[in-house]
Amino acid sequence: MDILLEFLGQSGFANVTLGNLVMIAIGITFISLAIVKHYEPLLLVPIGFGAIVGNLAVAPGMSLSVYDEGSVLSYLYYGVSQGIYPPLIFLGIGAMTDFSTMLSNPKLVLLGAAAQVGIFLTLIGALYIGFTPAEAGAIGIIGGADGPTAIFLSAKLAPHLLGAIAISAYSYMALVPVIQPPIMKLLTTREERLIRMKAPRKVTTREKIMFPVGTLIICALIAPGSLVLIGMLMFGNLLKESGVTERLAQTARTGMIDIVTILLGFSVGASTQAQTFLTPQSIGIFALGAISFAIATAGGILAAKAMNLFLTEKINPLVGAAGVSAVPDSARVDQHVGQEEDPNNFLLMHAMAPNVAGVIGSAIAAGILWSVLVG
Amino acid sequence: MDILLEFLGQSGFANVTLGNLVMIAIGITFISLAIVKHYEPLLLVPIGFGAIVGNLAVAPGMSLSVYDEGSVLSYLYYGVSQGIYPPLIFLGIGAMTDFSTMLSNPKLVLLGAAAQVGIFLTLIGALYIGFTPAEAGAIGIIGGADGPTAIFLSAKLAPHLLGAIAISAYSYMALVPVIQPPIMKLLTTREERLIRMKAPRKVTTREKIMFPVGTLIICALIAPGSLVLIGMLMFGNLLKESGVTERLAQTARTGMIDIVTILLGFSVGASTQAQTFLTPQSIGIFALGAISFAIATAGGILAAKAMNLFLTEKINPLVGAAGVSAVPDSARVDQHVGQEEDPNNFLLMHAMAPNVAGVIGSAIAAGILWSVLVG
Amino acid sequence: MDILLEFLGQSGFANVTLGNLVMIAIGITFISLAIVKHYEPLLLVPIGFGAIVGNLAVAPGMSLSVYDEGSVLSYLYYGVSQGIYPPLIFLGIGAMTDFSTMLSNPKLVLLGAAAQVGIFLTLIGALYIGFTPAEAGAIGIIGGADGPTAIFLSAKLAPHLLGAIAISAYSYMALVPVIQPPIMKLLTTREERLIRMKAPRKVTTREKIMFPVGTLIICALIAPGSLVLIGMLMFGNLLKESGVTERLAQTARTGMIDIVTILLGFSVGASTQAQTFLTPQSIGIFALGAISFAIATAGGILAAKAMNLFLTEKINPLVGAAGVSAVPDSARVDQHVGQEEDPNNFLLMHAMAPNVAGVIGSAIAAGILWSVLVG
Amino acid sequence: MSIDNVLTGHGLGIAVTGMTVVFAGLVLVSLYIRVLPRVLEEAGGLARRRRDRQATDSTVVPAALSSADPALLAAIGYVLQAEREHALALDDQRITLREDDEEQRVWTAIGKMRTLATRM
Amino acid sequence: MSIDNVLTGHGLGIAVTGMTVVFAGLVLVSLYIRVLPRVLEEAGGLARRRRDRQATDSTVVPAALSSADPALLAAIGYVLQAEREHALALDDQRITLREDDEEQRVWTAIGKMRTLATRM
Amino acid sequence: MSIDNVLTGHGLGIAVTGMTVVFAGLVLVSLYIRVLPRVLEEAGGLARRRRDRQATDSTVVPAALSSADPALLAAIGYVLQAEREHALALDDQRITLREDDEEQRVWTAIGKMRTLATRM
Ligand code: NA
Ligand code: NA
Ligand code: NA
Repeated sequence: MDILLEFLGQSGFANVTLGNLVMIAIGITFISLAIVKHYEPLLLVPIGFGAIVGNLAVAPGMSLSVYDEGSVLSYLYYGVSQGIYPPLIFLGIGAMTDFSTMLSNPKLVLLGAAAQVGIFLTLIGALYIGFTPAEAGAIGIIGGADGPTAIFLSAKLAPHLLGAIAISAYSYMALVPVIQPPIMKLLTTREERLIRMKAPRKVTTREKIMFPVGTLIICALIAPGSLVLIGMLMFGNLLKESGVTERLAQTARTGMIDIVTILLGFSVGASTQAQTFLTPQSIGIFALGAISFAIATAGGILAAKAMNLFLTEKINPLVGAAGVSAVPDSARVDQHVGQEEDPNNFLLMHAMAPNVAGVIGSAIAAGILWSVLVG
Repeated sequence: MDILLEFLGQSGFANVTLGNLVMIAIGITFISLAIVKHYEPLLLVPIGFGAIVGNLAVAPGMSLSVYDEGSVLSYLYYGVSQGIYPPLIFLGIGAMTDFSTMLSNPKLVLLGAAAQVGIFLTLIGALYIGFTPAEAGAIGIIGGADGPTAIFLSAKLAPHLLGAIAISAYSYMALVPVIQPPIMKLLTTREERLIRMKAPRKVTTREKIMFPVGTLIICALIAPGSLVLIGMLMFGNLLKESGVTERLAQTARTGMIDIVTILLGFSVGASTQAQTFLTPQSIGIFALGAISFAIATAGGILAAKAMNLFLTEKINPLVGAAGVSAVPDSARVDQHVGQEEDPNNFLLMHAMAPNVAGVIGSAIAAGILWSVLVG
Repeated sequence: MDILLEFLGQSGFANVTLGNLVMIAIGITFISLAIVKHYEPLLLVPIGFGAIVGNLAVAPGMSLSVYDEGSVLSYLYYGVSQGIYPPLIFLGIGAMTDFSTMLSNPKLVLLGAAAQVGIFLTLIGALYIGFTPAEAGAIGIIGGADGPTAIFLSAKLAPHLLGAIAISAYSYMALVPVIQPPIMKLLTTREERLIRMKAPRKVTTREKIMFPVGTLIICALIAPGSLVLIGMLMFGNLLKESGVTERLAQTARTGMIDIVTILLGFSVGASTQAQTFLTPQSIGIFALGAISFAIATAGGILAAKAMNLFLTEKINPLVGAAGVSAVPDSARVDQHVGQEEDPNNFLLMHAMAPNVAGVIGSAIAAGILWSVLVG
Repeated sequence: MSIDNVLTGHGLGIAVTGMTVVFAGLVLVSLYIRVLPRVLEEAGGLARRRRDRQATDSTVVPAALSSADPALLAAIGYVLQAEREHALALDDQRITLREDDEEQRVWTAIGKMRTLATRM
Repeated sequence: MSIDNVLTGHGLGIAVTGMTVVFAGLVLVSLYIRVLPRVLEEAGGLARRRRDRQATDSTVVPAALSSADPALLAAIGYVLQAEREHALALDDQRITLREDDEEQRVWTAIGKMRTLATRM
Repeated sequence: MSIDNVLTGHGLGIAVTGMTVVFAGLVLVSLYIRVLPRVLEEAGGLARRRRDRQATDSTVVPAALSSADPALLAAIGYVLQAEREHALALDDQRITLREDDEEQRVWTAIGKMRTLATRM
């Protein structure tokens, strides 16, 4: 009888807090949004389920949670805390990304740079609120709209905020179809939204092969901290484009990225224990994250409008919003908003250029923040 | 010449013991059973070959075996000794299991609980023989008829017995078609074996989606130690049923579980070095394991007969035997024995309900034993 | 402004040396050879790209390179430095290799032994030049013409030379079609090259199943150090031939070997930082490597000629050259050279026998060197 | 070998606790899955309309057939199985773009996006 | 909450540095990919002859179609997509033997080598 | 550079030992695979009856064809190859249920079990 009572004292009924129940509810919400609304299901389902598991991992004296040494979850979380999973995700993304539209639209690359202003203004905002510089840098990267990059930088600069930053980044990425359209309509005129862009030119195989090598060298020289992320992204892309390593590219973009996605999503979710997650800091992070996405969107649009002052072939400023990354949702939102004005205007292929450039831009920004702010 | 002599001193001819040869013969037997009899080949082939390798890893002064620090086998074994592989196997199993039959037969779930009596009676038997409580718990779990669960719990409670427990569990799981039928016939009448059960009702997608989430919460609250195993099982199942994460489920149930199965089977096999495996303890473990399976089978059948006292729609007590787990062999045995009496009686789909419930039951039992017996 | 200047001080422009640029150029050359010439693309592309990444990982104060503790690359390199990747590659190779031709030509196995003379003569040469015995052993293994074996042994005997040895081994394996033909023509007469060999007999499934088990036992008894490599090779082959574990074999030869190949190639490449790679030692290693390949080729051919003195059914000595391994390039070269004399002479299937025997021979040689030279 | 070992090791207490908790857990699971369809039924008004297209029935053999000719059963089972595997094979190719409207056809037209669609 | 935090944390300096470097990086990438086709054009004489067979164009929809009927676009896109996936599926099976000549047919004839072809 | 290094490092001893052991190992392997078919032949009475259905021959080109027309050889090789790959693709789908009897058809009829069949 003693054993039963003692056992019950360890059970979840005795140890789960209200905060844990809140987090479990949030996990269920994530899963529901993924299933019902189809928001980023490949991430929200693992993160949501991980959050449920993590908030049930509260038995005293048992090694269960990601923070308990020797627990299974702690081993799975190791790839997050050491920043190993994000580059492997980037490998797979590189192996599935066709950079053709960007290669045929070099000037649209600049829109992917402009949108990174969200990162740095958010950093200033986070400093203002009282976060330390390292924390502020990690929070700013939410504006990069790139989950793996956010996790990678948080692991380096502010591991204690990693859960909140990752959840914030993925939440807003899932909400891109909700967040971006009003800002896009606010900052553009109907005439601008009606602009049609010239179809991109053909891109040769040789260009596609030389692109990853050159881009890696440029980015790594200018921002060494971006080496691992961009290195893996470009490595994956070279495997895809080389024409002689298709079987490696195929594995990188299927089995390998799937395995890493499962482990990353689940263990990031499991790290959101109420005890460390439900803090005032997290609320600040979520607020700053929303601002960050808005600024980034505006930055991309305004940059497009600014470029139009000098260009004869005008850019539809809607594609600027795709510079935030959040590939490919953000580009699809551009297309959608554009078609509200003109159903025959196909912006998607144009929007993909700033979209993928934004991934590179965020990785460079992460590299800078890492080298400037690290210990 | 000195070098040659010295080298020969290190060679296998000088160091392989009779015990090693016995273990190698056992490994070959496992492989033969898998190939000729088709007994659990996905496990017996890796375990058998691993046993051959492990018992050849005996050169003094070289770091070869799973027990030698820094050896390749020790790295592969790490996933066993830290209990990492079993939850990943459960992830894949969840992603390949259809819980429909269980969802449409809630009362059959209880049979999966009753069969766990094998675990706890075996624990008492093991204590009686002289094993420590922790060892006894790990040995009892053999009656759960679930390889990953047995490995997970042994790694926590009695790592020094892990090899014997795992081999015992997998051996008897492979022998389910031999062990169960006599017990089933002994404990049931011909009339009982002739009972036909009503076809299960339809199960909706929504039920299938809500099942893994609810089940996880219930099990983890009541037995926190089962969190990781049931968490992964239900996570895999949610990936399968959500309808929006099929590519992750597909990888979890193919490439990912295959890789983990290869590594787990091989390294468990390699851990069975004669020097640590051929002990009187191992003989005790095998004897207790056989008893455990028999009791579990009887427990399931008797529980079904007991339930029939209160039910108007009778349960065919044969399906109770499937409560031991050993999915799906045990359910197939039920079908087979039932058809010996009535070739048109299809028990299989009914037997799957206690069968998968038994997996959950064993994981709960493992969670309880872990929390009661650890440290 | 200070921050910008400080940042620039960390950037690649300030830290990349001429040596790094040379290595980057070598990396690009590897990739080009793979794409244009189709030389071993599955390895040269990852190694080449890894070399570019590794030589850009030079920012002071940041943990980037494979040699920096805690860096992502260091985690990926762990599988190289601990010798974990090579056995996993061998698992996949075993699962894709059909040993039928060898099983039907037992005497050709000896040619795979003879070619290993390249390993041991190179060891003597390396000692002569001034390398330590352990280093000399690791360098000698280049003559085994087997990348994973070379990496495995170097990790054990001379980790500081691993990059140079691996690059040398893979370079010469890629250059087999250039290196071998002149030696083959020099050492054989036109009459010898015209010899036609009898078609091999049929091989039964049972032979194929018993082959991996027996071979493992023989090799591990005689050279315990070869246990892990040959164990995994034969394990993969048993998974393939057993007929009951096809899904495991399929994963081992696709997703699993692809993932390991990506990680191994990339991280071996990334270990070739100019700072540790561009040394006089490396030049010595490359020179010895070339000699090693030449001796191995000659050894195989001369052994075939020697055997012909005793045989009534003559062996075409060209197939002796395949004993170096470099599967399957080396066997294809034999076929090609043979067809220059007689377009209807199909040596390929005969050459595969010494070719795969050479893999086993090199692994045995590695096992011997490990046990004789370690510690 | 002694009954003392069992008593010292709290064998009976553990066994009773264990079986109690295992039964408690599976009884709760059993109740949960028994209650689930009714709860979904009642709470389902809103959700049902939204998701009617998706809610496909499971492939459980319907009651009326349960005592039918085994050959017929086998045939039906085979077809269900085959269709399911076919569906699975297709699923494998499926991506996570929303599949719900006009919009989709346009994405397809572009023929560029597919590979990016599953991006994180 | 204070502007002092921003100043102490070098917030402005980091932001300016950051945006400068990000722009510098992407401007360089932009220039690189703008220059790339011309460089390849000029340097390509030799390489082009060698690799004419390989250089296939990307599947970007040609300019003339960009304002055409969307249904047509969709149809073309669909076909391109389907062909590409088909090619991918085949690629999956492809191995790394050199595919360039007579020789190849012979290897195939042997029917033994395929599995070894992707060996390290 | 000196021969002393070789002597001090036991270079010759290692080389001789090495070649001896490598040859010993591969001679044993060679003997093993030479003896194997005869042993199986003799010991195979019992096993052969049991496994007759399974023992398929390998796809080695039979002796009579070895000097035949190369085009014929190529054609045969191609067919063998294609069949083998087809078989492989099927294998991929195969599961580990015993495939030996009536029983099997029933399992298939249920259409539920397949995914569980490869469970541990
Ligand atoms: Na971005
Ligand atoms: Na069980
Ligand atoms: Na070799």
